[in-house]
Amino acid sequence: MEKFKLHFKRISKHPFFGFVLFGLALSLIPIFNNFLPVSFVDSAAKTLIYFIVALGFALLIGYGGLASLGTSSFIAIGTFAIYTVMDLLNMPFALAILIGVIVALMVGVIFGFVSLRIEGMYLAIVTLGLSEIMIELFKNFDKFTGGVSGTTFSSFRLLGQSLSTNQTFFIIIIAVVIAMILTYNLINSPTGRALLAAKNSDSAARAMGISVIKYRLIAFMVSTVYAVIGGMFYMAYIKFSMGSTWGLAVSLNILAAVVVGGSKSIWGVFIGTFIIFGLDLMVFQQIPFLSQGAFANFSFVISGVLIIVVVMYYPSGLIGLFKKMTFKLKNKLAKKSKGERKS
Amino acid sequence: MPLTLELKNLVVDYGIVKALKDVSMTVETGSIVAILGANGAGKTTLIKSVSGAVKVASGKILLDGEEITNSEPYKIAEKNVMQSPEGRMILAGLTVEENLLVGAYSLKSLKIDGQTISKKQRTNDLLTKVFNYFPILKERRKQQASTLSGGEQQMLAIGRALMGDPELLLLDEPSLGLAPLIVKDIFEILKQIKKEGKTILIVEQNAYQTLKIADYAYVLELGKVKFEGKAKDLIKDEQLMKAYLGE
Amino acid sequence: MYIIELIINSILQSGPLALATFAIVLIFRTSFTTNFAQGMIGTVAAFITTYILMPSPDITGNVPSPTFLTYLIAISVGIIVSFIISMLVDIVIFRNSKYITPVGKQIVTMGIVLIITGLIPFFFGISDRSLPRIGANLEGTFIDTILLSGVEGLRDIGIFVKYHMVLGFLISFIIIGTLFIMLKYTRWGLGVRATASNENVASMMGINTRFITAMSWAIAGGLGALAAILISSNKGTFGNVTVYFMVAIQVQAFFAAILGGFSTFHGPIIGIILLTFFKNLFTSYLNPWGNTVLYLFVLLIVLIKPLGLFGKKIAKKV
Amino acid sequence: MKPLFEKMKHLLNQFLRIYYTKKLLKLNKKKVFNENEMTFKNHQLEQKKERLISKTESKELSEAEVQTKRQEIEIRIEKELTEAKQNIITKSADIENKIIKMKAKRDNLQNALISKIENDLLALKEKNTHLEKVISEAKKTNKDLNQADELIQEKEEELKNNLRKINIIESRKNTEENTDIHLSLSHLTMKFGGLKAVDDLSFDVKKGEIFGLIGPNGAGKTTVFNCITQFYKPNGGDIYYNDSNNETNSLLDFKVHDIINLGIVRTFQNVELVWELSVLDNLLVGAHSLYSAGFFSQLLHLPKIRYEEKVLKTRALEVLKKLDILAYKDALPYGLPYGVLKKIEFARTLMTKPNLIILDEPAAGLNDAETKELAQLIKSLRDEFNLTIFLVEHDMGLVMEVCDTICAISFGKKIAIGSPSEIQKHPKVQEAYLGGE
Repeated sequence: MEKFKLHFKRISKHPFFGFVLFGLALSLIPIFNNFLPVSFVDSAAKTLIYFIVALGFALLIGYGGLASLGTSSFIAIGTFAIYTVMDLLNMPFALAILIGVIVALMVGVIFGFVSLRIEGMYLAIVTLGLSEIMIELFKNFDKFTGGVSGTTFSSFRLLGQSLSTNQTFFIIIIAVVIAMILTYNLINSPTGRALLAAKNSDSAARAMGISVIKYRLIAFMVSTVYAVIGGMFYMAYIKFSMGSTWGLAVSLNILAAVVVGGSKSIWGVFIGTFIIFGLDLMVFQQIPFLSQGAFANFSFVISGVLIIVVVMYYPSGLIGLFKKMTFKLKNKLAKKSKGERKS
Repeated sequence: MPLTLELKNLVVDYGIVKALKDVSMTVETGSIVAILGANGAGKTTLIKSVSGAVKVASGKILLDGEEITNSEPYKIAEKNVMQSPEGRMILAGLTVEENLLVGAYSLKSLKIDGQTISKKQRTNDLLTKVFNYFPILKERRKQQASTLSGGEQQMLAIGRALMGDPELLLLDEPSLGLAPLIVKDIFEILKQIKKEGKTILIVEQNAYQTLKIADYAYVLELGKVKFEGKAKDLIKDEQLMKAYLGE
Repeated sequence: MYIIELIINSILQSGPLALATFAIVLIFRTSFTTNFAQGMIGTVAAFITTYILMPSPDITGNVPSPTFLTYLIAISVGIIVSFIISMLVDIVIFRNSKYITPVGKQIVTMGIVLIITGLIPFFFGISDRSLPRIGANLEGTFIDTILLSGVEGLRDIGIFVKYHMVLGFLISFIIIGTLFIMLKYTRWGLGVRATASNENVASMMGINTRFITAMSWAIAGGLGALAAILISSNKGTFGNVTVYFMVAIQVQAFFAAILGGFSTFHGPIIGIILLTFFKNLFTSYLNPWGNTVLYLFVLLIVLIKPLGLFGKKIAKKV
Repeated sequence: MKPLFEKMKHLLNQFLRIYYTKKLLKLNKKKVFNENEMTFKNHQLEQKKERLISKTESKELSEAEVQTKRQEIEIRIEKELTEAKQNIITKSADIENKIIKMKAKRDNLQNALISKIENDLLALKEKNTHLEKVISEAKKTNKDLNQADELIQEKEEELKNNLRKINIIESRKNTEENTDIHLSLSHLTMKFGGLKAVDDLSFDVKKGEIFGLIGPNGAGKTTVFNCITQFYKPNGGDIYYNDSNNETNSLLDFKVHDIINLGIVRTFQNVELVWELSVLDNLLVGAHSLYSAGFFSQLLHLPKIRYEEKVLKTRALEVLKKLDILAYKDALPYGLPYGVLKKIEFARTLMTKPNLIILDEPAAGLNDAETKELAQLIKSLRDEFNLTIFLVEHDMGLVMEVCDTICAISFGKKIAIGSPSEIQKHPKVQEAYLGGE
């Protein structure tokens, strides 16, 4: 027993322990949902999908110091890639991932390489152009995208089995945990350090043998791959995608999620995604007054204001603020207990 | 009206380094005061704090008794304090003449004996004056400033400061990167400017030549005043020599 | 003949776009950031203009022509509001955040895009709105006679241009011309160029760089507003003012700035003329790949000339 | 058509040669990593031994039993150590083999280049004799004519340029022949617009010496520095460098981020650390070029990257210990004393076991005591790690104390080179600094 306890203590210290625990907690949602009047599973699934996308974006902005506005296009590429491969060609999911990733990497390299070669700031401009092109192309290639009216996805199959909504939800949770672990690995690897070094001082990084453009491109590529995979799960779960919905607003909301939560912390990104997407989907969209008419985009205003406030006053995001507060609280408590002991 | 400058217990912090630690000095009206010292002593920081380009952590800067500590740089320039910054800092996209006109940006029309001299008139007069001091600039007036050689850029920087018709002229290493002959010319011009009753605060590495035209000098070391005294006395000082060339 | 017509029409079309491009470069040079909210702030102006002209949207699609004076008032109000919003971005946000990086500023402007996107339906309703064509009520005036004779003269030699396009171009041309003259010959212009070259030195020389920067934002906001109004009224169709209608325009303006090079003021203006010409050329032959080819083409040029066609390299010391 | 073809071929050769050289440098880096691996293995097994011994001691055994157990453990560790050593030696031999193969490939191209250079040299020399003749003839025949003067001037200018080219080529040969030269600048020129920051500057840095570059502000020191580290591409001249295998490379062939692979590392004037990373991680950034694990290895945290991290962490701790700043290893650098920050930057340069360290104003911002400590540190590190040190400095006290050779420049031109005492007495140096008569 003693040995088991020791063993458990060691495991619980492992960084991945938190991620797995988080995944287990999430998988309770469909069970609890049975007791609730409204279903939160769909909202949770959407939030988690955006969380995957946001994790990739966090590497780009938090570690690379770069902003991109093409995120939504890459999500869209993911949705249409899975539709084309699984529905039209009747091929397995693995192939969809492969093809989606290859397409994203090709598009990403062309646009990323040129803009990053000039200056980091150009990436946002060039990816904005990319998203404009993409919306037009999605409209015109109606065979793969359903054109203006969008396309529906018949069913998500894994290993030849058609999965139910709840089963897909569990797959998404597994994907989220994997994405968290991979992101953790990457930000604690030489790649993560090289990105931070380049963000901090371009010249110092180069003097240390870091090819700045190579690592920035890697960060951009990773963010595109995460977006494409997020898009695939979106299609697998939501089963509908329309080219024109993947515009600027989605990219900006992803950016908001990452910036607001804290772009350098995995948990920060989750907090941000929850605030920007989760609250909106689970709370605001459920209230008719806020989900229709003039207030339909009410949540955008909140996201926008949060971005500005965080950039102005809390550069490390809300997670930084929480950390500061708990730190202060601990200090206060420590002082208090000290004081008590003295008296 | 010429200006007196007073610094009281100035401290400037650069985040990780303290550039100035409790520096006090006085610059009398109509004098040339030199600030000497090795690199990293805080000379440039001192001059930048006077012109408002660097924020002061504590202490006071008084101009004729009026406090100007941490004022906006343009407000200090409007008080007839002009600077020729270190490293020339010419405005690269502009022509030589435009660079000079930027110096005259805060000029205002002037009333002398009931006669108003318009801003335009003053600018033109000053332009002629600067071109008299530095004829080469007149030759190159239409040229892009970035195509000038190092010496010419330095002349442009000084000329630009003079275009503001300063009462207090702040010069940061005017001899930097200049051939000895040109340095001599520049110091001659400084003497002339002093004759007009203007005050000059000059930061220099070129110790002997500076002390020859200066009235008073301060030697800084690591953000503190190490010696001060009349230039005439300092020029004979052996310790000064050591400070520059090592043991 | 066709190619001449295409060139002339492209130049006419690029007039209002040049306003948006100029605004982007102005902000880039004085604040060293790219303003993504430019188009959105312009959109606000277009909405305000439609609101003043037609408090309730005309469902039949018959757009009533307002009088010249109401049109002028409506446009002015729109421009002034954008002018103020844009200035406030600089004064309220950027001036109060101490350690903000260029990318941080970019992100802030993206946040503003979100806020405006959310607020437009709240203020102006959820349906798209329409702006009537400018110049529809100039009949009989002096300008009208000149314009008409010009347009007809061109028609006689087989080149078809549209009346309102010529008017839009003339307005843009006059404004950009004035701005270039101001940049070159006025005190304000000298201040802007000095600030763009080196903000620290400019402020040491007595230039109130904060004022210059705030004014640049304000002017950029006004220019963006005018661009939005001219572009939407040029379309002339029902529902030409939508929340996102300026996004595509802004993309064009950005790519024009990259093509021409951010380091000069004239480069991007030439850039937008070239871009508009090739856009018209490509979209008529290469649909739906027109825009894709166009932007890839720009990227290819930038790959060879990273500073743009007219960009100058300014060597700086590390 | 043929010259064009020749030119293309030359360009291709040039490209391949640089490509192979870079590969070679990468292999060299692996060698450095192997050395680190050795220390790591020693360290690891030492720890293991201690752990095992303490385990046996905790069991209640008799003295004799402990002794025998201890011996057993020692034998076991010894065995493991020899195994590890053998392993590393095979790995090194493997690398050595690869190096030899790569070298053979590269040397073919190198020879082509050298023969081309020789040809160029001959052509230039021929041209010069011709020019000299033309000039002397022109001088003889058209003494009074203005036109001739112009011609003569023009030709003399050409002659000078050619001579410079010849000098540059010859200094390459010189560097190749004299392997005790570490770094050789030849007619280096760098212009910014109309400003000549470095003007036809040449000097040699010998292996193992501490070389100081001094000069008044604006003399072009930092520009020289940036030309060596390839932050600037010079407008004229060349920079040659003999690497640890005594092969001569022109630094102009490399990009900024390749320079560290040649064994050259620099520091920065204003301490450029990654403020968001701990001191230990900052050192690992310095060791970036020693990692060979690929992207997927990092993404999946495979054994390869784990092993490399362990090895390089051991190296980092070793370096930190040597510089006496081990206590700060987990701290974030922001807010640490300035002297410590400078040391961290120093430690970072040592991570890759460089041959040449370039220090940009190491004493700037330090007080007297710290400067003195720094002088000691520079000397001791040079001796311990067998380094060549090139420093740009304003603090003359430091320069005079530590440097073996000093080069003084002014307006981008060399005014004097020699030992500290020679430099101190040199009238031109005094003039440049003090602006005497």
